[in-house]
Amino acid sequence: MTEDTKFHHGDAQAKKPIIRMVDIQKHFGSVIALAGVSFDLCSGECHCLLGDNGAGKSTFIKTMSGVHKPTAGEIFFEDRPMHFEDPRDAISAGIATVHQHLAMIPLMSVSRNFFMGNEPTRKVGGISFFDKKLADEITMEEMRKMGINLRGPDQAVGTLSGGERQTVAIARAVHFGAKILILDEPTSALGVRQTSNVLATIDKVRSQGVGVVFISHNVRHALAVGDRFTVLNRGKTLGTARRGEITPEELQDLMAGGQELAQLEGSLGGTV
Amino acid sequence: MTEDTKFHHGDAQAKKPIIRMVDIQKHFGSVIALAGVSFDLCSGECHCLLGDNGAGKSTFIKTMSGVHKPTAGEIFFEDRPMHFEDPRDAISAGIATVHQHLAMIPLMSVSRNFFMGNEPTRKVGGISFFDKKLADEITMEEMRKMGINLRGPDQAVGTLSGGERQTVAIARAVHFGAKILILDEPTSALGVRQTSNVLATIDKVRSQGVGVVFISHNVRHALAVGDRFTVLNRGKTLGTARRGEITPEELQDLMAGGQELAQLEGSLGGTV
Amino acid sequence: EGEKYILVSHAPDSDSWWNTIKNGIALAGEQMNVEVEYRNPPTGDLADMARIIDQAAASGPHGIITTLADPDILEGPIKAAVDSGIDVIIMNTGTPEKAREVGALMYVGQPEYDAGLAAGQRAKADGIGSFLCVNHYIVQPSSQERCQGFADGLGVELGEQMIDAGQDPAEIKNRVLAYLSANPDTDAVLTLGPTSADPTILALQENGMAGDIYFGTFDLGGEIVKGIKDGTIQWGIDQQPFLQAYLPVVVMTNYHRYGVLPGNNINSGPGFVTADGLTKIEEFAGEYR
Amino acid sequence: MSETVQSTAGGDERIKEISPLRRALIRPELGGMVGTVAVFTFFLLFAFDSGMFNSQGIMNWSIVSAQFMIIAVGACLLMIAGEFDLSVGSMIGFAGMMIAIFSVTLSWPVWMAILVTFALCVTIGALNGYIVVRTGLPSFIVTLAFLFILRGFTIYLPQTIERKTIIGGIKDVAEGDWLASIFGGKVFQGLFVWLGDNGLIETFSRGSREGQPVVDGIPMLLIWAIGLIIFGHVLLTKTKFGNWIFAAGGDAEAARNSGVPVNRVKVLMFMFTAFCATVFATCQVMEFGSAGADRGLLKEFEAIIAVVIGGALLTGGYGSVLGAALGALIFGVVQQGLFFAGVESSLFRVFLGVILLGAVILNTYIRRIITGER
Amino acid sequence: MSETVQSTAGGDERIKEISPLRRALIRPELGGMVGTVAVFTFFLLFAFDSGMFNSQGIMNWSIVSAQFMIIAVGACLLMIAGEFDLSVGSMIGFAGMMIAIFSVTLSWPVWMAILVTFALCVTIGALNGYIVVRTGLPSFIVTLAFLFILRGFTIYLPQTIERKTIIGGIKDVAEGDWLASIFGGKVFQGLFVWLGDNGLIETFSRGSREGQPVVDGIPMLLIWAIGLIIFGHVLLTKTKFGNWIFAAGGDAEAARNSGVPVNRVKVLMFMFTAFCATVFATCQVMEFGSAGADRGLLKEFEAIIAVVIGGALLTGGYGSVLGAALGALIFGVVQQGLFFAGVESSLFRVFLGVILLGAVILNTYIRRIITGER
Ligand SMILES: Nc1ncnc2c1ncn2[C@@H]1O[C@H](COP(=O)(O)OP(=O)(O)OP(=O)(O)O)[C@@H](O)[C@H]1O
Ligand SMILES: Nc1ncnc2c1ncn2[C@@H]1O[C@H](COP(=O)(O)OP(=O)(O)OP(=O)(O)O)[C@@H](O)[C@H]1O
Ligand SMILES: [Mg+2]
Ligand SMILES: [Mg+2]
Repeated sequence: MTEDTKFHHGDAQAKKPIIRMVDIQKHFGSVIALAGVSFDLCSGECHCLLGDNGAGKSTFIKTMSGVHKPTAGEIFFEDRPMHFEDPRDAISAGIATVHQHLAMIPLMSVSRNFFMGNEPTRKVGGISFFDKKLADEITMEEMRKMGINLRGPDQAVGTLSGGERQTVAIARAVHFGAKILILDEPTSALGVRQTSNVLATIDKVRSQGVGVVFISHNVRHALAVGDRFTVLNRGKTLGTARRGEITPEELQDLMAGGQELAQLEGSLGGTV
Repeated sequence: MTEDTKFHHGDAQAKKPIIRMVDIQKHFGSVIALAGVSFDLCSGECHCLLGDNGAGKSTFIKTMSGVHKPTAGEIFFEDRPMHFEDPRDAISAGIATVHQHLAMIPLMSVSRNFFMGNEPTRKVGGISFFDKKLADEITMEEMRKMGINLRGPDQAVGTLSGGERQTVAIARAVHFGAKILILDEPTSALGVRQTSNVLATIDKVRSQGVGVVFISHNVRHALAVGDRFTVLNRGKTLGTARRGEITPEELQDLMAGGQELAQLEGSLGGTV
Repeated sequence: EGEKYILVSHAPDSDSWWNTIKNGIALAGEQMNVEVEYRNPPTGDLADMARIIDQAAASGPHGIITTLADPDILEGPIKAAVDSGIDVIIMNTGTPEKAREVGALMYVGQPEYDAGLAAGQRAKADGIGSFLCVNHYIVQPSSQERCQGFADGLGVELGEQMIDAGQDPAEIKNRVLAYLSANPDTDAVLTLGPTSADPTILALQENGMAGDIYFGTFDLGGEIVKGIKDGTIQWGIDQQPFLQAYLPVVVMTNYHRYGVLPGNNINSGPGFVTADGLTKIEEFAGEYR
Repeated sequence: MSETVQSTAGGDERIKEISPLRRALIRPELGGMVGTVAVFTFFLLFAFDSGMFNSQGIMNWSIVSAQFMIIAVGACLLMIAGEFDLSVGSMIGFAGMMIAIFSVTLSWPVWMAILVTFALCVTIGALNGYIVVRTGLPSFIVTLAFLFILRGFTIYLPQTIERKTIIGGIKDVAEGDWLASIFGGKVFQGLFVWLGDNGLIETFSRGSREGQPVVDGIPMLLIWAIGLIIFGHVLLTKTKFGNWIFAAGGDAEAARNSGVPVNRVKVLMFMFTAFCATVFATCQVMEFGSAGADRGLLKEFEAIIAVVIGGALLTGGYGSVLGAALGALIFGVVQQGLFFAGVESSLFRVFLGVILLGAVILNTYIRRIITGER
Repeated sequence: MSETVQSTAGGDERIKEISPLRRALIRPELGGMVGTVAVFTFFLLFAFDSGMFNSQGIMNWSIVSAQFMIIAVGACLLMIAGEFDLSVGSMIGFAGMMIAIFSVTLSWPVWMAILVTFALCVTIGALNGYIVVRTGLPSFIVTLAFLFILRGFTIYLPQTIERKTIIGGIKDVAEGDWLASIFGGKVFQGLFVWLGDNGLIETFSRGSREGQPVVDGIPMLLIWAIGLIIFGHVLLTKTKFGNWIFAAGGDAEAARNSGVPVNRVKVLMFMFTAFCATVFATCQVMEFGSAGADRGLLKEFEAIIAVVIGGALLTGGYGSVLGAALGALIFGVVQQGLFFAGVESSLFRVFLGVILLGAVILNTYIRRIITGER
């Protein structure tokens, strides 16, 4: 791929990044999913990760959230090298992730899902119990803040709509005071109203100082909230651009891996 | 909801519709998923079905493709009343569907998936056998036409990328000479390149005289290929508009069920 | 020297009574200096047992010692073994007549029905008119013959007096308790071996009928011997499994070495073991007794 | 295909009404509760005067039910965590045999035999779990393999060491052992003597124990059952870990991504199941004084059946310990009740099958209402 | 999380190389093939002169393997269709008992007894399947219920009718019956006499059959096994219906949406499994002349084990009939071979468990390579 002039490779940042990932590689058996990707994220910014299907976006953020261990490469979290053994480590370091395939359990109630892996406890006679009352209250409260009225905290997640579930997942991540919020295609299954809700939430969260990693196939969604844009292609980065330095058309071209798009562009007004 | 002037209710069509669905209702236990939806489709047109999450789009097309039996309402196929007992009936009537959650079986080979439910047979001594050679040839040929090079017809679908799977599903539907092709959010998980491929395919199929029902949450995708747009909201139709009679902003407003969108519109250039 | 004999039983792996048999052939093998093997169908499926006899025959031993749990099934394989030149002795279940029919050299054991009948007659003489037969292995035909024989000996219908007790000791115990409390006028209890006898002893201790109700059992075991000693059990029918395993090996070895063979079948049981003269039995119960 | 309710402020015109009574009733245990009531009604009508409901009769089916409960609690938590264990029955046989070999053959003190056996069996449970989580194989296959392996050793070891497959004499060596009495003893004996003396419960009218109360104490088995049920129930519904159990069984991948240590949860539940099986075996060995190679046959199925009757979902993520306990109660009462009622005993299996089918269909119906699943 | 290969014209730099040999080898049956070779090598080395490989010995393990094959074919197709059947063993007992009751107790002609039994058992299979597809319950539970129900009747019926649990005398009534000989007879007897006369196989040395060959024909059981394997293999790989079986087990919902009559496929496979069980039972009854309540115990597990050793996926959608047949062969050879090798028989289960675990881990590894699944 030719290097785009507007793209910078590992250029010095004004702010100090909270997480810096250097030359991450990940192999699955005979498949090389990531062939050396570098990436950083500052607090209060929304960094979009874009790219074709199978480019390695989900794999990359999974190494960031402790699901996969990278085959090679280093992760610096607040400038200290970090090794996440499992998602718990990443979560307790302050990295919250809303995975592409939702991390919600349909048969469990909303409040149990909300606190899954992070249950509030209350000591009774030296033994710590799950503080269900507190959990229920917080859940109802947080969901109300997000504009969702539950029938009750005991409602099973399986009875929520896709958009509502997405919202629960994001609300959960925000509630636990994440420093980094990773969203893997959060809008792909959502209606326009839900989508604009999610985008607004990203905006809100960012302004609270959280660093957001946002993955999308929709150029317009990315441009709406992104501060920087990193494009992956076939396991490698094509580079990083800043907001305003790149046009939607250029970005889209890069997302398609530089390959020709089918002839329909006219009616789409330039971007898909 | 107020009725938009550009919206027509069951207005007379120039062409004769191949399928006409009148006042379809569908209840699931205590949930009323469809509260009376009417819809028609002519050959050679692309009719978009739009609407919020949970509006009933998938449920509606499932009654069309024989997965669900409507609780009330009538279906006229080529002007004859039709009762689909199961998907087989709909398929043999010429209605091919690519469901939102893919109708592909990961562990099976591409060619077996391609012909699933529609296997070519060859008589040997009075007994009909699955004609694997023919199936393999056709599969390779059709996939090549769609621009996908398989390792071989025996490759398991599980090893294909999401975009490739989507393409197999569409190629299959087209191959079996469907009169109606239903696509339920075919682009939601796809990259820009794959998306434009799918849109181009819809265009091609339509020009071959097939009627296409296209469901999407993306206004721009809908506008790119749609001839007519029907918007569902909470189990009811808000009406139908023709291409050119409605602006993207108006359509998006309807898709959101007329409710306020979160404040981000500016940067999105009007449409999400 | 070094002749090879294979003993095939019909018992599932877990049936502990057969252990004495294993010890019996092992000892005989040692003493006679011959090679012995014990085989059984793991689940007690008689059809599997037929295959094992075939298999045993194919491995070309000098002799096969086997039970005749169901003549219908086992006749064929046994006859084939005999015809291919392998000597067969029938042990444990079966009858002398059947043994002759299949071409076996002899029969060593205790005809089950007769044993039951004898026990029934003895009980009748002791004034018993009704009983409970605790059958822990109901799918095995010989277990039924014992109960049936006992009923016939008493001269009563078997009917519902035989219960399918299962093999779990707690369940056996509680089923016995349940039966006795639903039918409090039962005169006697008959158990078919240690598996059902041990929990039954506990059941009777618990409901206070121990020593009060008439209690007979087939086959010996550690707890049974203790029960006989302390008067809970009136008698145990000893078929002396040790002999059933030991004697055939000895007989066959001598037959093969010197051509000598007893002229008659050997009835290793039934012998009634009562509280008199228990010391030796106590010492070796479950191992050689 | 999985969205339901469009929740906007206020009601939703697209939901038909559900009566509050119906909503109050629908809970995982409902099937078990209905079943329990039905079963007791049935036997009160048809076997009332068979002695099933006098103190002795009650003790009778209570003990059988308690046995089922002990293994059902383990199986229940494991099933909710998304796995199951077919080696429970073999584990029971194996544990009993180990205790017997250690204490009788090797003459270790009984408390030591018991503790070492617990350690050993829980380790085997952990191994089961480790293989399942590491290889990702279905637990059906892995534990089926252990069903055979453990049973094989249970027959082979005593056979080789002691030349017999029943090892007795444990009562004698266990005499006065502090740990043995926790598994094999009885409690509240004084109370029952008092009750008997005051004519509140029947006393023996004949035999060696004439005048003593027919029920002379509560066996430790019952105490263990109640203890394990309470422990399991609290663990599942009141603790953090309980949430993890549900999560691990509901969707292991999602739970893992949310920071739930799924593998640890599953392995621990395999260990707990093994623990319950060992408790069962120890109680049995201490009560009967012997260990046999045939102990515990088919118990794995009985545990699973009790749990499923009690409303748990075979595929994990849903169920309740109380339900499983009720399932075990139903199972025990039906089994003993048929004897009291004088039904031909070989028909017991037929009843069992029919009850299982009926219960599970009822439970499915209830669950669908609760979860809105379709 | 499920995309793999970015297929563009030409190669893909993101895929490491896989050698063509390795690619040619990886097929569902590979595990079974490797296992078969290993097992035969083992026994050729350690039990060669035990008679295992003389004509009688070969016939012995062939018959045992053929038995496993008959039920494994049914279980295999059913498992690929996404279900399994725990009632196979009870069905075997039940079918045999029904034939005995009809022909001996009720004195029907044997062919009629057999036909009615087939009809009855296949109907029960259909009922199993119907309940599974209608209620959506896991087949584990439904067929577990039938395991108990059928076994209960198998004990209860003869007990009530004939007052015993074994009914014999079928050989006498089956004498000369045309249908009976299709299940219980032998073929190619002439050939074996010729072989015996020419000293190519051993002959009996004494007794009434002196001079006759020790193996006097191929039992119909073997013919049935081979016939069913061919039928199953052709059905699965060469017909339309076979594609539906894979589809139904791979993803029932997706298959249904594509127009595959999933419910019909599943019910038919339950019926086929019942058919295979009945073939097994009929061959057994005709060969041995009696039916017993203990027939077929644990055969359901043995069938499932053979199928799983043969490389099928317990959760459906993947497997092969040839693999299952090899699994059955391995199972049969190991079982009989251990006897030939003189291994302590209680250790058989330990071996079985270990082989099962080993095979299934190997198969998983192979399958992952084939399907690119992770
Ligand atoms: N099988 C079912 N049982 C009960 N309710 C159902 C079922 N299928 C759909 N519903 C409900 O019907 C309503 C419409 O669902 P549907 O899937 O048709 O929405 P949709 O318009 O396709 O939404 P999306 O854009 O999120 O795909 C929802 O409330 C949903 O929960
Ligand atoms: N666990 C795994 N084992 C083997 N290969 C994997 C695994 N996970 C991902 N891959 C492969 O790695 C590559 C990158 O996948 P990834 O899911 O990261 O893509 P993506 O950029 O998220 O695509 P999409 O936009 O479709 O979500 C793909 O070829 C995929 O098949
Ligand atoms: Mg992704
Ligand atoms: Mg939908």
